Amino acid sequence: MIGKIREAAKRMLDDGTVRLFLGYGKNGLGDTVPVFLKHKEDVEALYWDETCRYNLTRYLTDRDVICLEEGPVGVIVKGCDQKSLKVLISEKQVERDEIRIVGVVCSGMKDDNEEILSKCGTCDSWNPDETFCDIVIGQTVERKIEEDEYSDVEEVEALDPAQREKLWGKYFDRCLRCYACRNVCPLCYCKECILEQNDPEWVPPSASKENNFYFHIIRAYHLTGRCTDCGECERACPVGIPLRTINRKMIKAVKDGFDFVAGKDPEARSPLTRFRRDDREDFIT
Amino acid sequence: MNKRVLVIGGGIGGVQAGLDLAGMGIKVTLVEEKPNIGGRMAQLDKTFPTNDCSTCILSPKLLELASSPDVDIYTCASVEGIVKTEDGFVARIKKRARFVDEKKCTACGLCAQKCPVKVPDPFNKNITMSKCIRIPYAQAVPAVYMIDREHCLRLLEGKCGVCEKVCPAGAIDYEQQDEIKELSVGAVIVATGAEEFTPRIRPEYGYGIYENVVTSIEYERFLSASGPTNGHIVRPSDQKEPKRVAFIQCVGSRDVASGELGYCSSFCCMQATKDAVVTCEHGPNIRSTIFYIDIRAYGKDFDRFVDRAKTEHGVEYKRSRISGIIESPDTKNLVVRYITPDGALKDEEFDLVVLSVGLRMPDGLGGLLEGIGVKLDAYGFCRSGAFSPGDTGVDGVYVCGTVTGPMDIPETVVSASAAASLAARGLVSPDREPLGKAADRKEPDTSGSPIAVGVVVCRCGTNIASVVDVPSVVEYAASIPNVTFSEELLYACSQDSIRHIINKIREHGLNRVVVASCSPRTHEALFQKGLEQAGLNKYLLQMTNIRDQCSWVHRDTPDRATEKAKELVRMAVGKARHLTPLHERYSDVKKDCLVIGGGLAGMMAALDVADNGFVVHLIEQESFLGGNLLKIKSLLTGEDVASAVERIVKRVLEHPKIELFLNTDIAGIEGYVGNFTTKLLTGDRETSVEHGAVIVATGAREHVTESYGYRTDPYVVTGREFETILEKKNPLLKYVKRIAMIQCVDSREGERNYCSRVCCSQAVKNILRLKERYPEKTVYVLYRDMRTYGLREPYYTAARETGALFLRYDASRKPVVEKIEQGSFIIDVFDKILQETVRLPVQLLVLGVGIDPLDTNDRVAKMLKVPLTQDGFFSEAHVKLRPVDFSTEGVFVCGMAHGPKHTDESIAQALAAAARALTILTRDRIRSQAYSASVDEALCTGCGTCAEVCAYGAIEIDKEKARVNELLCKGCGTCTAACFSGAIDLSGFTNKQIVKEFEELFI
Amino acid sequence: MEKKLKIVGFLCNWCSYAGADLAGVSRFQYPADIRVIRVPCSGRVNPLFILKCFQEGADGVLVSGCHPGDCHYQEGNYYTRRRMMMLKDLFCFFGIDKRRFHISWVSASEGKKWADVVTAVVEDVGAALRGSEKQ
Amino acid sequence: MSFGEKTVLGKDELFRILKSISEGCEIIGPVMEDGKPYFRPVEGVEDVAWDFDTTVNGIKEFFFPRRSVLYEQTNDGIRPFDPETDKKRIVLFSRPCDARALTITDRLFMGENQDRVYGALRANTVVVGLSCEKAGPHCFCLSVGGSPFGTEGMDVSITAVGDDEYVLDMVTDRGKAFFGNRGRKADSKRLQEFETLKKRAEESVERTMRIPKDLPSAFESDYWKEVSAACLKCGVCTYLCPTCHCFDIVDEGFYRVRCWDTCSFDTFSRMASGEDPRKDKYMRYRQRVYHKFSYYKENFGVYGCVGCGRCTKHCPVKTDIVEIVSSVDEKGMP
Amino acid sequence: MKDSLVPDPARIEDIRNETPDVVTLRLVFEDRGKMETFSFRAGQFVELSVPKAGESTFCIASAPSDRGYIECSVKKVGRVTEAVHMLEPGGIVGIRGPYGNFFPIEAMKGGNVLFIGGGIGLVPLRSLIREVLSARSDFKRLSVVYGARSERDLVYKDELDEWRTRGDMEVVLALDPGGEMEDWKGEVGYVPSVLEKRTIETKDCTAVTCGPPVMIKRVLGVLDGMGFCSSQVYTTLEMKMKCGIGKCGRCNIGPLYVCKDGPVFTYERIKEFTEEIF
Repeated sequence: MIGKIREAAKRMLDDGTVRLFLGYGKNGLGDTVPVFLKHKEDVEALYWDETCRYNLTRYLTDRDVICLEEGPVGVIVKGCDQKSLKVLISEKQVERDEIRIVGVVCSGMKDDNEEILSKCGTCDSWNPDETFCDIVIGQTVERKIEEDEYSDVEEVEALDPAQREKLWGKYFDRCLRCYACRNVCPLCYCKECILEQNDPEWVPPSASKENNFYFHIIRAYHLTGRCTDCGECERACPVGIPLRTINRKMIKAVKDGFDFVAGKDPEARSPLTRFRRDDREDFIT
Repeated sequence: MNKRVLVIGGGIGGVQAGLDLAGMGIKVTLVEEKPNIGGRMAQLDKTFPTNDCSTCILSPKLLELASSPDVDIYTCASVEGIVKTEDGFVARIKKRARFVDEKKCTACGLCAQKCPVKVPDPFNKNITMSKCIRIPYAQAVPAVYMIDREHCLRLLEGKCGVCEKVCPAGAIDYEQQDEIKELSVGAVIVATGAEEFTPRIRPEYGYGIYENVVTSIEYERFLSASGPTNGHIVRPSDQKEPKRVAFIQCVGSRDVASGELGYCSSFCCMQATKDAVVTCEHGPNIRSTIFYIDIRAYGKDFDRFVDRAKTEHGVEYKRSRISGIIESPDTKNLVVRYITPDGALKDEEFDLVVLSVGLRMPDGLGGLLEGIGVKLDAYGFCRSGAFSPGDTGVDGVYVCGTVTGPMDIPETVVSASAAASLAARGLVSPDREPLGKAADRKEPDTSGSPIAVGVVVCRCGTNIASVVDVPSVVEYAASIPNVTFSEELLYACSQDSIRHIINKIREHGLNRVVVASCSPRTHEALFQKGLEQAGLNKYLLQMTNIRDQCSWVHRDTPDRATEKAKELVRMAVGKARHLTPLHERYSDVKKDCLVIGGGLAGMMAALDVADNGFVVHLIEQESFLGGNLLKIKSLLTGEDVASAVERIVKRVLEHPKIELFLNTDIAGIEGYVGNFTTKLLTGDRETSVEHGAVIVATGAREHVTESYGYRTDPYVVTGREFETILEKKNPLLKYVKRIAMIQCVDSREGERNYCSRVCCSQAVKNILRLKERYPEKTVYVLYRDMRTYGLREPYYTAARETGALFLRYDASRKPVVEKIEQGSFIIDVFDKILQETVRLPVQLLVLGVGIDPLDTNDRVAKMLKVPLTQDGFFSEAHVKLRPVDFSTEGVFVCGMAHGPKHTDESIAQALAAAARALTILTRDRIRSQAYSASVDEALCTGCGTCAEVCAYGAIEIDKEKARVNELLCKGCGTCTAACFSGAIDLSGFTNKQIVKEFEELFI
Repeated sequence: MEKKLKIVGFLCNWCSYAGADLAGVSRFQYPADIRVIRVPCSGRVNPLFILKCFQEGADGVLVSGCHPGDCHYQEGNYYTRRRMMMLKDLFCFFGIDKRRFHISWVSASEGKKWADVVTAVVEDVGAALRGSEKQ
Repeated sequence: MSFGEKTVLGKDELFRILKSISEGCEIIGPVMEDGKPYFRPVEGVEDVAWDFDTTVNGIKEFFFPRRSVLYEQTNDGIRPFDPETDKKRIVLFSRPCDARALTITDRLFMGENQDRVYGALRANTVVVGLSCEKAGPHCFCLSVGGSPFGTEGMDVSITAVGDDEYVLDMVTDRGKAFFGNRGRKADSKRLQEFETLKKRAEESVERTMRIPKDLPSAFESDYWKEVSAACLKCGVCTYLCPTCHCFDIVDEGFYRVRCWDTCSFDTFSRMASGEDPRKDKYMRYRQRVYHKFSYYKENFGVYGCVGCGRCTKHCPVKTDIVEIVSSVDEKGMP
Repeated sequence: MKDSLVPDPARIEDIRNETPDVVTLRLVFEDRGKMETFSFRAGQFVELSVPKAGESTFCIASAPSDRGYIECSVKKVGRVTEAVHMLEPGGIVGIRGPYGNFFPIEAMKGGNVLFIGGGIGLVPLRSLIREVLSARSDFKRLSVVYGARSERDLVYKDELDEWRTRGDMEVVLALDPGGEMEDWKGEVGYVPSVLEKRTIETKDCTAVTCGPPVMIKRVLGVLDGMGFCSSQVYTTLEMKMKCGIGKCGRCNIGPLYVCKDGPVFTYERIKEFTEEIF
């Protein structure tokens, strides 16, 4: 696998198909890190294993690192990352022909305790979409997909409002407002986040439980109908806030309310930019 | 051709005609006998059926007219004579001296304060005293004082001269003389109006004898917050609040006995209902009773208004004939003696009696009109033919308003617009020179000045001030940071107030203005204009609504209403601080007009626009023109319909400016005022037309009933079918001896709780035609109220005289028809007079079924983005003063699409809609609104979310940035709420402005 | 109502604001706890406004627009409906009392309905606050 | 601070003592939350974990809170908010690196223009440290002047010496005053054992940071662009860092609030005019490194780093400051 | 204990509009004693705060010799400054300070002083100029080169006139190309270019400059070219600051804290960190 990835990267960098290649490498501690390769000689730095959890599509909109206008960029995507990429394309942040997509078949990523990530269990796209990627590396995996029951979401929904407020209060009290969740999110590509604007200031920057409530509502709302549950936010959170549960709440709401799942179609826009005349009305006073 | 039009009369009719003409770029001279324009409407308290404040809705129009550069207003003036010339007329205008220089007077009121001579105040119907130098009322336009020459000591005796001494403006001029001016004009519109009947000639009502008997117009003044009692209802004899108020209807109207006033005055039923409701609102203990013959609630939503008066306000309606009113000398209470429908004589005591007086033509007008060949009818009205409303028979002279017969405000406005369109012929053309645009005003740059907010708190007479503690709001406003000036005004919308505000803006260097008064929806434009005149950008105004949404709805908690008003003011200031000057954009006007519907209204509108020289695209779904009219044979007034229709259709077909699309549907309408593109579908062929305005004349249809066995029995027919039977001399008539006409079938109840307006007249017409030929036949008319309003009343009288039997029934006890066999029925109906059920054997049932809106209205409404009423008819922008406009600019309505109406009314409306459309088509460019989305490119990621939600296609993504086409942007702001980055914002309603507005609430 | 509430109402200009005006014209009485912000269309109501209101201390928020199909701007209220549906869902999920946030459709002809809506909202918000005080 | 002052206690006894001296105090100590150790205010000594890996947070936030209201701006003027210092506080089981970090931030906050909030919280808090028996995989305290057995910043140091026994070291007079004379005097055997453990602990520190002698020379090197490429510009490293002290002062309504801020953020040094002297990611990353390893040393004589390794451990993309700083000489010099 | 982060309330005695987006506030501490003991040197700054908006850094625009009040000139650029622009006379603001170092006026004595300012950058120079003028005889030749985008963007117009007409100093005013109206009598050109065209005696001359970063950068270059030694040239730098007392960690340029070690620097001192300044 890794050989093929290196080979693909090398070829692209060599023939000038891409001027930069985004992949996974290792740091001195042996931890997996994102790497940005400019020369074909560097491809030995590429690695592939079940710790390649990062969603590299996040860097496609990182204006400090990549300027897509300057030439095509190669990127390794897993099936799940590919969904983010489709949203990025639908939202005109990435043009399909500005990138070369190296899809890599994934058989589930593992956390630091060597356990398969929960998102991978219900993942329906271990095999990247061949029609979407430029190359797909790896043997197609056949497996039974576990039905996503949203049990995490339902567990919270089963609580009464006061318990829910207490539960989230506990987590948001912990939140440092380090913005790792936002900054790691491939869909948080705004040039200046609304949270950083101070005139008007939508949420004070200080980390208090109350302020953090509003911060997390805004984060979740802005991802509504867009989030593909790549889980990066939860992974990045240093204080263990179950951010995926929040995102998945909205994914479920969007699925139930608008019969929409984000990340399937690079043409599809968020359901909040669409409507049906007979949308639900039961919440209207 | 002389391009000036003379409008005689400055009531709402004259004002509307003047506005429309000016809107078409035609110069107007308006002559008004009184010292102010506004006419009778200015004296009214509220208007039915919405209870809008009369002054509030009228004032903006008056100001608009007065500030139009194309309009000269002569007040205190009269037209002494008109002479026809080769290209128009020459009018001799007498301008009576005011003895006050109009240009100098600032209406400060010092003169009246110091004037020693007290005289009865004519504006308040002489109820109160005024001074010899006076202004009719606070909001009067023009706001100029006048000396009453009949009482002035200086003028009469050379003494006094106080006013001259105190006038700071040096405006008093005792030497002023009456002037005669000769004016050449191209056309004349007569809008002189009628006057109210003087009940003195009916002594049995005791008017002028008993103190506590007043006329309806006097009563309006009592109700008015700006009236003699500041809106407190008191009776004249003891200034105490009456507990029982009686309204006597038809005083001077429908009065065959007195000879001349055999007609109905049209509006009094509703006026009394409104006054009764307002009376009840004044106090929980006041009871209102209306004595009436028929309740003529024939207009849009009138029946619902009457229902509400009964059920919500407890207004009592007593059908009766009044035999007399007697005063109890000690209490000055009044005993109304009346005869009930069953013939009983009853007495009932009241504290106050209001006589609903009708309209009559004043003497003396005839001379002027007849001088140029205009014929008047027996009542002195200048009646036009049913197919030519507004026409006087003399080319170039047109009439509108109550001078043509009694009518209410919207009909007056319609007739005025119609007259304007007639008068405009030959004076406008699609390719005329652009009219002199008002020179682009240089606004001073206030961007560097510190924020200086002026706060004006309106008392609205007592409308606000009786609930909200206005002085404390003013005081509070002064304490808000950046407020450098605050004050209260009695009526912020009056012309003197506007001028006052302008002065204060200049004096205090204000650069933001907050007006706490009524709804910005109705008054924003007025105050904006004031700001403009003061040299400020008009978007530096922020209004807040402390009346409709505060004082009126928190009557019982004045403290909290006051607190709310303060917070609303603070919020408004919060937003005002962040207002920035905005500027409108311009777009070219496409000169064609689209008329939807080839019925009578559509054809007439099309002809009128085309006659004025503009191309019309006339769309009709059917393969023929004429609509409902094809099924009508003759009119109540006798005109032959068939020949008239033939004439009209021929004209349409032959008109070079009319492009006719038969068998054509509208597939879609895009664009905006001045700039529409409509896709037409004729069979499979799709065409598209571009146009600047749209007139909706889609019409309506006869109701299809399932009541009384209609459709199952050939002897059950509708009124319209009966008309054909009569016309065709159907053999059926030979067999039928006894005919029953049942009115209000399926109408005025349940879902169809509206009056179809035409059915009573249709019944009367059918009776007259029937009896003409078959006087022997028995006719029963089972009715709820006979609504032969206005000049239709004499026909009703005539129908009664034919021997037809009129039996009234209640909605709760409808006639019950028993079918014996085909062509034989027994009707059980409760006779109110006999107080028992009578059985009527008849052979033919004629049903007054009324009119339904079209099912397709909904589709058309959606395409045009215009609303429908609850009944499904098109809903105009304002029931009183914008009767053919929609809120959506550039779209107009006429005919039965708007609601049921008679032929002449449809035509008048068609002409009115044409006139309104012409006010757009005659312009070369129109201004679009200033509120528009704009993009902060530094923040924009080009994601296109905004473009996705824009309904107008106004946003496109160009080079990774969103770009807004300001001409397409309607300023809804949906994009701004969709943007995650806060990159797109809406001027006038920016994120920051809105946040700053509500933030003030939490300080 | 013993406790004075601060409820912010975002009303579209064409329907709900007009409806609120009509309530005034018709003199339908309702509690004085609402403060209205006029916006062109309910579609203008940035969900952030609602959050900001709560954050600043609003007891309740009401967003009111034209009935579906009646939007003066064709479809602004349809987007509003979706946005507010999601936002309200999110509030619920986080345990924020949903009685503090209301969405209504009030047309220009529904003066009575406006008065009823405000009365109901004031009631609901009051109940929500009493509930949280108890806790 | 001499050998002679060390005493020895059994675990139960130590627990009892801790329990009794913390009576009436606010207790801050390590607890497990959702499987991870954090320093949190706790109800009682019994809630505190005795054996725990490097906590997610340090003890910084109890002296330099994430958010503190400085004062309220009322119509009548300015009403300063006092930190709640009426209650004594005790921090239990601070690791040496975290305690040492206090001595580093003390230099900034307690020097000229002493910080009122920090000063007050520092004054009312006794820090009881717990030596590290074994370093974690990310630790490199020895490279920056610390030690797993260090006592800097502590008032009392506790070291487990096996057999459920603990060596107590009264580091400061305050610690002594607070604890009193407790336990048996440590005998030489125990002291020797202590030294052995200390050596073993120090040897367990696997990582070494080689801090370049002349960091300023590398300032304009492209190296910073390369090493910061993957950085997410989030605040994980700085917010979890025991020595990072940057803050913002903002108004929340009428409250003036001091809250954490970090040089990683886009807005950190951006001025209202839009000018930003450190507008690119690499500049801010470089600022972080230089602040810690050059400027702080220059200004305060110590590195702004205690080698706890949290920044590497918790970095969502595993940016390793040890590697980056250590490689400057090799890769980063112009 | 007095909290360094808690300001002293000061009342706005007067507000003057300098340009469409610059106002000058005259401030007097509410506490009289504070006013009397408040002393500062030209070049120092204060932290000025407005309730509900926040705190920002402003150079003191008045001179130490102006007793009984201090003045700050504020350009509208963001939330705090907009709030400042909304203030009215009588309003209360918070003041902390004075902070930072100052222009070494003593060292300038006996020599020539060249002031080079751009836009709002004249503010700290004004303080210094007023101070210098209050002891005019201690200095030799005084020259001011000051430029702005357009005539209306020149701050302290009245004072500029006064300086120009007093006869013992040279004042050169320049407008950016395109910003001049027909009746403009001064120079047209960007400040560095205008400066470059002049002949200036560098001996015994101290040059002091403040303005937008790009202007400062070019002016420093021009002065260099003219033969000024980098220790003869002073500039005062703007950086985002929060605390003003060297703690919040954002205003450093290299190891130097602009708030503590600056804002006044010799060119010599900051030379190596120019990447972080301009």
